[in-house]
Formats: sequence, C-alpha cells, structure tokens
Amino acid sequence: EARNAPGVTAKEIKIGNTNPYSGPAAAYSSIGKSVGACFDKFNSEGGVNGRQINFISVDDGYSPPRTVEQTRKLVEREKVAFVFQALGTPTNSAVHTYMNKKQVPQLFVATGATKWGDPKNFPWTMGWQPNYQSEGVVYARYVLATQPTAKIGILYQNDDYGKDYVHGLENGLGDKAGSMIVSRESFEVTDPTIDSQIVNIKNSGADTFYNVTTPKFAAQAIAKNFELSWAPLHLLNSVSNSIGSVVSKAGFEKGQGMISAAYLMDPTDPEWKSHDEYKAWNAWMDEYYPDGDKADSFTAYGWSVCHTLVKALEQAGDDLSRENIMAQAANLKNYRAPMLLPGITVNTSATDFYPIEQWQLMRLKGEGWERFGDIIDGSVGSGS
Amino acid sequence: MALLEIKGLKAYYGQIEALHGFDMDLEEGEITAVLGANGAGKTTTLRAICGMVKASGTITVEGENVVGMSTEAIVARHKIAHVPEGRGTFVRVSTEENLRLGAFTRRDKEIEKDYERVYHYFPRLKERRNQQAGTLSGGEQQMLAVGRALMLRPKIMLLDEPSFGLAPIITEELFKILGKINKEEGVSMLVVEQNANLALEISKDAYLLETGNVAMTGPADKIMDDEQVRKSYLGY
Amino acid sequence: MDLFIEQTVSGLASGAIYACLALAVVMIYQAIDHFNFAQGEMAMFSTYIAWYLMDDAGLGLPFWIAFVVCIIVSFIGGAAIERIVFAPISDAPVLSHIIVFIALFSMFNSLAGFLFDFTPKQFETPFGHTPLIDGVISAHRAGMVVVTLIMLAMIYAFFRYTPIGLAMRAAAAAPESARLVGIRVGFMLALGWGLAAAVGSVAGMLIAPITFLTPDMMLGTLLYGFAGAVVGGLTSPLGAVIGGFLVGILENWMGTFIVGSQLKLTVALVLIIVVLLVKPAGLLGRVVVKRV
Amino acid sequence: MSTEILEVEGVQVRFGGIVALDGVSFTMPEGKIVGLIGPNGAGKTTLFNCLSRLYVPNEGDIRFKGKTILQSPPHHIAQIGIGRTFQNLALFSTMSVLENVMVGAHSASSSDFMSNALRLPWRGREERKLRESSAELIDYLGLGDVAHTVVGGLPFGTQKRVELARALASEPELLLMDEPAGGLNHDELEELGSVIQQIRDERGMTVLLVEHHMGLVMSISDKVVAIDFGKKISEGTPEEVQNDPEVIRAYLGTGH
Amino acid sequence: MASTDVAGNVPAFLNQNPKDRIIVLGVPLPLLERVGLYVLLAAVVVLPMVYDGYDIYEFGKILMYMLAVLGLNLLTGFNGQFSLGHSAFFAVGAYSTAIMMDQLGVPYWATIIPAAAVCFVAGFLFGLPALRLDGLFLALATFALAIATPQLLKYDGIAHLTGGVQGIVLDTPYPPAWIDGIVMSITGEELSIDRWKYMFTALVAVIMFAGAWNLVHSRTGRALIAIRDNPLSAKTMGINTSVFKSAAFGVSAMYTGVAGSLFAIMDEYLAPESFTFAEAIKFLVGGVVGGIASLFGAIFGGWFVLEIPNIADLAASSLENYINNPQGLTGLIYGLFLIFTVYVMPMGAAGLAQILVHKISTRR
Ligand SMILES: Nc1ncnc2c1ncn2[C@@H]1O[C@H](COP(=O)(O)OP(=O)(O)OP(=O)(O)O)[C@@H](O)[C@H]1O
Ligand SMILES: Nc1ncnc2c1ncn2[C@@H]1O[C@H](COP(=O)(O)OP(=O)(O)OP(=O)(O)O)[C@@H](O)[C@H]1O
Ligand SMILES: [Mg+2]
Ligand SMILES: [Mg+2]
Repeated sequence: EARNAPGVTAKEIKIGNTNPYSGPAAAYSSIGKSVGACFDKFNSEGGVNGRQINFISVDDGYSPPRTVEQTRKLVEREKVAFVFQALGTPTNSAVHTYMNKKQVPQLFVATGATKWGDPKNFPWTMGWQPNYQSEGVVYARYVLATQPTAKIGILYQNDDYGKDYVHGLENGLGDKAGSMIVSRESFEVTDPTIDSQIVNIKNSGADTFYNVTTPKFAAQAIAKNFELSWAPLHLLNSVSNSIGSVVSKAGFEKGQGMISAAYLMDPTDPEWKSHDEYKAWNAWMDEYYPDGDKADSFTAYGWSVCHTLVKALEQAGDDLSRENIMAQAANLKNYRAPMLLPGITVNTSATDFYPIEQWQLMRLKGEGWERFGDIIDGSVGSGS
Repeated sequence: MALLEIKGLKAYYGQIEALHGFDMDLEEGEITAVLGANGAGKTTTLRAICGMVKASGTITVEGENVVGMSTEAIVARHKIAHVPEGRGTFVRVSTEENLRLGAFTRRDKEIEKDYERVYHYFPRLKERRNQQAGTLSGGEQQMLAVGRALMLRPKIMLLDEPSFGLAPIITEELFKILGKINKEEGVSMLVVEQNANLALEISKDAYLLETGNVAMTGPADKIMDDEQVRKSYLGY
Repeated sequence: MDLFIEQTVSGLASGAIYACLALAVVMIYQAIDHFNFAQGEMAMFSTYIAWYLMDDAGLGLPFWIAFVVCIIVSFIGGAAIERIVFAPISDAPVLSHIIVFIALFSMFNSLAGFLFDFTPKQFETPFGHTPLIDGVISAHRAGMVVVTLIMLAMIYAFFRYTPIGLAMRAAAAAPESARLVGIRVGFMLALGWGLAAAVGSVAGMLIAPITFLTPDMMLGTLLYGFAGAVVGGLTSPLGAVIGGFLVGILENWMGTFIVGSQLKLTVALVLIIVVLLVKPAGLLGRVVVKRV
Repeated sequence: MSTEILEVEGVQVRFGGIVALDGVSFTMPEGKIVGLIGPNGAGKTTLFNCLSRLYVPNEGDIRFKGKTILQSPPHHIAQIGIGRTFQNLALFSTMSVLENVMVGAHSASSSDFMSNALRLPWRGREERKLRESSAELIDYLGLGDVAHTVVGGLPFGTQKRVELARALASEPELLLMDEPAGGLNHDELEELGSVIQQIRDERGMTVLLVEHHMGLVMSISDKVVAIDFGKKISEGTPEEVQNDPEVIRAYLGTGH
Repeated sequence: MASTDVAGNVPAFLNQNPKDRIIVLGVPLPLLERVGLYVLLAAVVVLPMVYDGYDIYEFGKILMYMLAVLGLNLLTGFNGQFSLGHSAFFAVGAYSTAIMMDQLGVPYWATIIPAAAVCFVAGFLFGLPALRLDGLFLALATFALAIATPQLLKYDGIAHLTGGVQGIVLDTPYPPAWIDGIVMSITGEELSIDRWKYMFTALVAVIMFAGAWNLVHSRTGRALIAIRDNPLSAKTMGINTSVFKSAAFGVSAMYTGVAGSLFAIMDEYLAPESFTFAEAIKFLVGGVVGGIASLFGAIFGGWFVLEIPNIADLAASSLENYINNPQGLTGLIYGLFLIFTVYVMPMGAAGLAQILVHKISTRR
C-alpha cells in the first residue's frame, strides 16, 4: 500500500487529463468526454480493482503553455496518479520532459506522432493509436504493389501530424519516393479552403492523391476533386475516414474508390451493427453519453482506449505504484480492446511502446468501406 | 407662458456642478442674448436645454419638461436647432452631406429649396459643396454649422457664439440673416455671443451669467446701459 | 487548361467567399466605425440556425424559406446584441468594446460547438455542385458570385439612395453632433448591427456549402474578409467586393507561382500591406484628410 | 531698419482644384507684431501650416532668418525657433495644463529613451528645470489655479490660453497665433492684447497674429497684411490697411 | 498677471503634488501609492520563501505575462498604436533565447539581453511601415503579423534553427552554484528549480517594470502620450513623431519579447503553436482589463489572463449537475466573464481603482 502512487487510495484512483474543450481544436473534446463516460460506466459497476476512478479532465484549449499549467496543476496540486489520454502533439510535447523528470506516467497520449514510443529516453510516456508514419508506410506499400509507376501528389496539414504522414509515405516508398512524388502542397488549419492546393496537385499531373487532412478539409478535398472532374487514386488518411462525419457529408458519389486504412470499427458502418462489441458500445453510448454523437468515431476511440487502461490497471492489481502502472502498460499481450478491427490487438513490452501497430486497408464502395487484404503490420516507428 | 422656460437649472459634469440653479425664459418669436465671461456656463446652459449634460430643475419647451429626455428626441420634437460650440462638423462627409444631415428629421419636399437658401446666405459653402467638410477653413465650418441649423427649419435656435471665427463682413451679414429669419419666420433664438454689440442689437432680452448663476437680466437695451456690461462686454 | 487561368478562376471563386464577408465588414464599419472581430463567428452561428431550420433533425424547411427566416433572425439577433450588450457600455473606450468583441467571439464559438457539435455539417445549396465550364468552377460557386453581386447592389443602393446610410455613418463617426440633428444614434447602431449580422448570415450560408459547416468555419476566413474590405477601402461596398476577389486571386498566384503554399498567406498579407502603404485608404476608399 | 526675420516669397498651395494660397509674398520685421487678416478661407491657416511645415507649398519659398525652412522636417521647426497656436484647439487633451506646457518645451530639452528609462542623474536635473520654467509660464498667463487640471474639461477661452503657454514654452523667436481671441469678452480681449505686447517687448519675440477681431489686430499690430483668395491684397500700417477700399470690400464690410 | 523676474521663485502649485490633496482613509495618496509599491515588491521577494512547485511557477507566469502586457500597454495605451500582433514579438524573444541556448550553447541568463535587442530591432523595423498605417489599417497589419508568425516559425527554410513543427526542448536553467551555496547556507535546503526560475523571472520583471516606470514619467513618456493625443500638434511641438513611434514599437516589442524569453526558460520547451493569434489576444485582454494606460494595470492584467481561464473552467465544471458536458461551455463562460469585467470596469482595473479612491477620499 505504501508504494502506491499519489492519488491512489483504497477507494479511489485519481487520473488526470488535458483536452481542448475550448478553442480551435475543440472538436476533439468528445474524446475527453467519452473517456469520462466510459469511466462512469466502470465506476457504476464497482470500479477498477475495487477502486473508483476519479477522472479529472481539464481544458487546455490546445495551447501548449496552458497544457503545462494544467498538467502541473494536476500533478502537483490535484496529485493525480498519472495523466492519461492528454490530447495533441504540441501540447504533449510541452510536458514531455516534465513528466519524465517527475516520473509521472504520461499514458496513452492521444496523438499519433512517432516520438511517443521512445522507452529509452522517455520511459514514462506511451502512445496508443498506431502512429501516423506507420499508416503512411501502409499506403506506400499498397501503391508500390498496385501502381508502381504512380505519380503521387500530397496534400498535408503543415504540422507534426501532416509531416509524420509524409515521412511515413516517403519511408515506405524508399528510393522511389523522389521520382514518384510529383507534388507536395501544405495548408494551415486556418486556411478557409484548400482549393488552390488541389488545383496545383491536379496540374502537376499526379494520378494518385495522398490526402493528409483533418475532417473538414478532407470533405472539402473530396468535393473539390469532384468539381474539378479529377479522379485520381485517392488515399485518404484514417484521421478523416469516418463515414458519418466526413464521407457522407462530402457525398458518397464523389468519393467512390477511395482507399483508406483503419484499425478501429467505424460505428457508422452498418457492417458492425450486429457485432457484440458494437452493441456494447451502443448500449454504453445510450446510457452514459446520451448527448454524444454516434457518428463521431472519437467516441469509439475513447471507449477502446479507456478499456486498454482499465486492462493495464487490472493487471497492476493492488500494486498501484507509478512504476508498476507503467510496467503493466508496457506489458499488454495480445489484448483485444473493444472496437478494434477484428484481428487487431494491443501489444506492448519494455522495449515496445507502440500499443497498436496494425492496419487494414479498405476501399469506398457504395455507402460504406469495404475492407480488403490482410491485417498489415505497419511497425516502423521503433525502427526510425 | 414662454416658449422656453428654465427653472432652477443645475447642471453637472461628473461630480462638478457647473450651473447652480437659475431661471431663464425665451419668449416665442423673440431673440434673447446670453452674455458671460469665460467659463460662466453659457455653453453648459445651451447643452442642458438639449439634454447633452446631466441636469436637474425644469426646462419647459412648448409646455413639456424636457429634462431627462434624449437629445435626439428634444431636437426632433421641438424643432430645436443647435449651433454648438466647436461647430460639431461631420468632418468625414461633404459640405452638402452635412447640410442634408441637418434636415434629417424633415420629411417635406422643400429640402432642396433650403439648400439653395443656405447657399444664398453663404455663397462660400456652395463653392465648397463637395469638399470634405473637415478640410474647410475654420470660418467656413462656422458658416456650415449655421447653415446646417437652418436646414432643420427650426422653431427655436440655440446659437453658441455663432460669429466665432467669422470675418467681420460675414459676422455682420450673419446677424442680418438671423434678424431676418426671426422676423419673417418667427424663429425664437437664444444667442450666446461675445460680440455683445451685435447680439444685443437684435435681442429683446438679455441675461448675464457669472460662474453658473444669472447675475443680471432685463431688456437688452437696459442691459446695454449698464456700466459694468459696457466696460466688460461692449468696450465703451 | 492553363494552370494560370485555372488558379485565377479558383482564386475568383474563393474571392467570392472573402467578398461576401468583406461586405459584412464594410456594413459594420459604417455602423460602428470599427471592425467587429466576432463577425465571422456570428455569421457561423447564423448559418447553424439556417442549417437547423433546414435539417431533417431540425425543422425541415425548404431552402429559400430557411434562407429568409435565417436572415430575419440574424437581423434581430444582431440588433439585440447591440442593445443588450453594447448600449450599456456606450461610453466605454473603444478598446473595451474590442474586448467585448473578443468575448462574443468566444461565446458564439463555444455555443455552436455545444449545441451542434463539431462534426462537419453539409450545408445545402440551391445551385447544386455540378461542375461548370470544363470542371473549373461549380454551379454553387457561380451562384455565389451572382448572389454576392446582388448583395453588393443592394448595399450600394442602401448607402447611396437612402438618407439612413448617411445618417448611420454620421452617428458612428460623431454621435454627439448626430444627436443634435435629431438622429437616433442608438437606433442607428442597432440597425447597423442588425444589417451587418444579416449580411453576415448570407455570407455564411454561401460559404458553408464549400467549406462545410463547422464551428471553426470562419476562423481563417475572417482575416481574408478583413483584408478584402481594407484593400478595397472600408467605406466602399464595391471596393470590398473587388478587394475580396483580389485577395483570393493574389493568394492563389502567390501560392502557385511565387513562394509555394507554405508561405502564400504570409506573402499575400505582406503584399496587401504594401498596397496600403501606397494607397492608405484602400483602392476605392474615401481618403479622409485631417487638418488643423 | 530692422532685419526681416521671416520672408514669405511667392508661396502657392493647391488642394486638387482649389488654390488656397496663390503666390503670397510678404516679410516680417524682427521684434514686431504683424497682423494677418483676410476673409474666411483666404488661406491664413494654410500659410501657418506651411510655416510649420505641415503642408508643403507647391511653389515659392519661406525663409526664416535668411535660411529656407522648406528643407527642414516639421519637428525641426520648433527647434529653429518658430512656435504656434492652433485655430481649433490642438491640445493634448488627457494631460494636465502643466504637462501640456512641458511638452511644449520638448525641443528645448534632450533626454532620450535610454537616459529616461535608466533615470540618469542629469536627466533629473533637466526635468526639474523644465518643470520650473513651465510653471513660471503658467503663472505668467494666470493659469496657476488649473495647472494640475486635465485640459479636456477647461472652458474654451482657458484652453486657448494653455495653447499660448504651450507655444511660449519652447521660447520661440517667431510666434504664430491663429485666432487667439475666439470666445473672449471685451475685458479678456484687452488682457490678451497686453499679453501679446508683453511677449514682444519683454521676451523679444516676433508675432504673426491671425485674428478676425479688428479691435485687437489694429490696436497692437505694427504692420498688417491682408490676403484674399490666397493673394495679398494689402499691406501697411493698421491705418493704411483699414482704409484700403479693397480690404473694406472683401473683408471689413461697411460696419467699420 | 504675476511677474516672474525672481529666478528660482517657483510658483507654489508646483511643489504641491495634486495627489497630496487626496486623502484616503487619512493617508495622502502618493504615500499610499508608494507604500503599495513597496508592499508589492516585498511580496515579490517573499513569495519564493513561502511557495514552491506549481504555486511559485504560477506566480512567475503572472510576472511574465505582466511584462508582455506591459509591452502592449506602452505601445497601445501610452502611444495610441493598436497591435493585435504582439504574439509575434513574444515569439521572437522566445525563439531568440531558445536558438541561442540550443544552437550556440549560450547560458540561459546571458540570452535575455541579446534577445531584448533582437526584439527591439524587430519591433523598430516593423514600426517603420506601421508609421504610415493608421488605426484599423495598423490593426489589420498586426493581425496579419500574428497569423503569419506560426507559419513562419514552421517554414522549412528555417526549420533547422527553429525546430520546425517539432519546436525546441531546452535545458533546465539551473541556478549558478554561488546562489545555490548562499541559499543552502541560509536555509539548509537546496534551491528548487521552480523557485530559482521564479527568482530569475522576478529579477528581470522588476528591473523592466522600473524602467517602464521611469520612461513613462519622463520627457519621453510625455512625448509618447502627446503623440497619442494629437499627432499633428505633437509634431509641431518639435517631437519627431516617426522616431518616437517606431521606437515605441521597438521598446514595446522588447518588453513583450523579454517576456517571451522568460517563457522559453520557464517552460523549457517551445513550439509554433505557443505563438498563435490567441496569445496576442491574451495580451490585449490583459492590457485592457488591467487598464491600458497604466503600469499597475499590467500586473492585474498578467494575473487576469493567467487565471481567468481557470476560473471559467471552474465555473463551467460547477454546472455539472445542471447541464451535460458543461465543459463545452467554457468558452461561453469565459466570454461572459469578459463582458462582465468590462461592465464593472469599463476603464480597466486601474480606472476602477481611481474611481474608488476618489469615492473614498470625498466621502471621508
Ligand atoms: N467637459 C467638461 N468637463 C468638466 N468640466 C467642464 C466641462 N465642460 C465645461 N466644464 C466646466 O463648466 C463650467 C462652465 O463651462 P462652459 O463651457 O459652459 O462655459 P462658457 O460660459 O461657455 O465659457 P466659454 O466662453 O469659454 O465658452 C466651467 O467651469 C468649465 O470648467
Ligand atoms: N486639405 C484641404 N483640402 C481641400 N481644401 C482645403 C484643404 N485645406 C484647406 N482648404 C481650403 O483652402 C482654403 C483656405 O483655408 P484656410 O484654412 O487657410 O483659411 P483661413 O484663411 O484660415 O480661413 P478662416 O479665417 O476661416 O480660418 C479654404 O477655402 C479651405 O476650404
Ligand atoms: Mg462656451
Ligand atoms: Mg483659419
């Protein structure tokens, strides 16, 4: 008992979280909310290891300085056991050193940057979702296999997220990257439209369109291609492949044949309607997060990652020291978090801080994604 | 009953009391002059009538107490035209647009005619009709302020040093015009003026203000005869 | 087709977006002598209202009815904001007003996310998205240009042919003198806010089919709207529209032929500032001379 | 013969189609008061603005103490020795009377950003001297009671006097006064007249006075120049100008 | 009219500070102000002896924001030039410090002065074209600057210096050994890094505050205000308005920039996302809410911008029982707070304080 982390009592585990509830990235707030709602469910069922989860989720407005303040407050004033699912690359970067110096777990951060899986230098930090680079690699392999002479045009958001995706593709293409990539156009989140960039990409003679955009811009890009009567092989990053919130909004007819990758079930995909995990998710949404948007795949994400944490905590049992929590998070073996695609599991070890590294490709057909091919292992992060 | 009746008027700038509770009348169809030294409260009196400063007491215009009413309501209901201290030019728009704004509350068809009337009185303004009003010379802006007031076809005119900055020949002309308008159209006027000779000449009554109070009042010719007034205001 | 022409046309199309918003900026500038930084968010919120009126989950009204209702609601809302929020602080310094603009910005942004969530919404267009002329421009964008021009004509006529336009400017620039000539300054301010909100709502409804409706839809767009209005001349509706188109085209040319997309905004802005250094009142703005 | 401190030569100023000054020439003898009169819009203030370099003449030259001032930037004019007041008050409205006057003495002091931020000792001495000389001026013009009052709320006539104090603070050799008598009654006018004469006699300043109050101009001026439509129409002693039929026609009217 | 022949015979009103006449609770105002200043200074010194960790870190942040807001006050409040772009100078300061530490191995404490110089130059240069832009046009130009800043920081061409989108992780600013030694000998404890960061920040902040104080109450300060009140007549009084305005821009940028340097040192990390338009807005809010032409106001402003989001957060969370997901309304509540603040103190905290002092002194 004495070894327990701060914030852990016989009755309670205090967990901190930062999330943008206000500001430009508030769209991600549904992650914080759904994680909270998920803990509510566990709590009402008796908690984890007999302890209630006290999930303190605070707003950082996606502003790194504010993340520092909020995280320090959580750790030093609220005395949370650890921070879980803090959202954003720049925000988590701002407290990266602090958390590792303080030796407080920065668990399952909600970002796909590659740098979170670095146990040698940052033993207290771990990501969760497959990193962006690995997804890029998956597309690169697909293009190399099916269209070895493709001319690729890239549209990417000018930040870590966008650049990681571009690196992934480049890595995957290897030597051929130079000759195959014919156009790179970036945009800022504050740009009103990406029209001009798409006109440029189209004009570069590209026949393959690598679309690294967040939902609003992804929908714009799909619509714009249609307006331009341009029909390249369209590789849409998983960040924006939600049927409910992107593809249906842009119009199914405009996106036919697009390729994307997934590791989570899309709750709007009718294919899962009868799946047990979907049903459990659905029932939970109805009861614990009734005003949440079921078309919003972040809710499925929150649900899944919350289960992963609970699994790690259960493994830790009554030894809820920070060291052991971290050790157990790094000791997940073939754990099937709900709502992962069939065949995908969570795996970590003392040297592998990338919990999920698998993808499956899919193609838009009619009003849904049609998955094809095997589950692909995209692990690159630890190597690069 | 007088057209404009002031009773126990006090006025305030924030905490400072600038007028200390005096009475003043303006009879229908008459011109009344208000004299006073620098800072005596002449401007404040005119502003109080238009609801531009915080005031207490009563100011009755055409039988209605206007204390507490908004400036725009007082001006529009009682057709009061105010030639303010500092002229109040709309500096960004043209001379003619300033005149048009003067007639803003009017709905009749005569407005066009009245431009010509103002231009007739002040030919200089016609030459400058499309010029940005803020670039007019000081005297030209003063003419504009008077012209703008006339555009309302007012029942009452409050004139705060209307000859300010005008050339002698124009000042003379201005007072002729005011006298004429008063006679022909029966417009009542309250005139604050340092050019006391001219003001008293066309006025029936006069008031002398001293530090927020009425120091003397009576028919204009009586006031003119007063030793002190002669020395301080008339210079002979 | 030639890349130059294509980028130009595409610039014109985004220019139409900026021009719409620039018109709203000019409108509010005439009414309050300042920018309203919450203008974009107000337009965004109006658009959500229209969306709610149209959406099946909402009231399911047909487009044009929703369009008109939204304009009316926005007008009332804009006027109400002036009366409720700004009238009590009319004596406060301008900078305090700017803080209130910022407050409104934050409030509308937050409220939209709270009420309508953050997933992009599709906003209907009566013109459809069919590609026109070789897939260079869509029907909606063409329609948008037309509506913008109609709006321009209406606003121009308002300021040119009604005394209210002049009175509004007078009330904004010199409230005390305006009162002295019988202008109801409070009414003018409310009217100006109402009209600006109404124009903004039209802008929002035209923009949303292209950018999709999200609470952050106007975040970046507003800067371009300001830029368009300023380049054109803040007092001129025609200038605002021309300015909006210019900004759209300029931005595209920069991004394509000169500096690449990473710096296109930066360079376009620098260019705009250079234009202002040469022509301080904007292209069609009235030069206001100050003298002593 | 006294030396000419100011020479205005063929100055022309155009605003678009309007010719505000059309080749005006005249000279000012040192240590005298020169009255400048003319109808509204004749170009008097415009000439002042040229003298303080706020406007650039399209043609002509202005020489102060024999040297052209057209090459000097506006902020050098005070240093050269020309001070002015403004027709439509241009005070620093949020500052007190004392502060306004101290700004008037800006060109007579020299502390800069660095020395002020670091509060160097010599800066303190300069500041003290500045305060004292400004205070003297304020006293001189009878503004002592309002020295610490913010100028914005002062009566018009008082503000005019603050303007005068501010202009005097830089100890100019040539003082330009644009309608200083506005809003003054007869008593106050006489007082102003004697102040201007004192300025000339005690401080040795040359004064260029624009004023529509003929009583004042004619009683204190050593010389009067009249302009109309930007052109000089008369020049001479007050009597001469006053009786010039052209001046009577264009400006004075029959009342005088 | 009084004659003034006797040299040194200074009028009485000069020696009489008008504020002396205002008695608050029996004490003349200037004395009260001075005491207030000393109390404040004492508090700044005492704080690190009492607090540590997050608490002292927060106090340091308040001082840091105070400096940033002060920079804006000098420009907007005292000189009348409006800026929505001060996040840019904040960034220049922060990145100057970071690059010097990261690329050149300069110790953190030695970066402040060069960073200040860089910011001054940057501000001065930006101030040159700004001379020709008035009011809203300047607002647009600075707005544009704020929007462009993060993009420029990310620009590939300079990413090797700025760290691009990744930003820069900085070394911990350890206190010099001798200070450690002194503290150890007095308290018997090691000086914590948070306390040291605070002390360093406070030192810089106090020096700069004093500089601003001196500047404002001097010939320079009067010239700046004169330009704000009436640029044309300021020029006629012999003030070189262009130089003063550009220099005001430079000094203002320097203050905000030094705040940026301190920010980098304090957080040991910086990235383009920390320098968005939102940051510029923050400074503006702090400035206006504190009182835009008041130095004391900047202190309140610094506190306000740091704490008000927390308060809004708290208020939102307290609605938990009435509304679902009230955190989504944080922005709404923040806005309401701002409006409320403007209602209560339309002239900022400094203006309110003035009114209160007046009330108390006249009631007696
Ligand atoms: N805005 C203001 N704030 C504070 N006090 C003011 C303000 N305006 C006027 N006062 C004060 O009110 C008093 C009366 O001023 P008012 O302007 O009415 O005088 P006046 O007779 O018109 O003088 P003048 O001949 O100079 O125009 C003066 O003592 C003046 O200081
Ligand atoms: N910036 C400008 N643009 C256009 N016209 C101008 C400008 N400045 C002055 N004017 C015109 O030039 C003429 C001269 O103006 P100025 O102010 O010099 O006259 P003034 O002699 O001082 O008259 P007053 O006695 O009325 O003050 C006026 O008719 C005025 O309208
Ligand atoms: Mg007066
Ligand atoms: Mg003049």
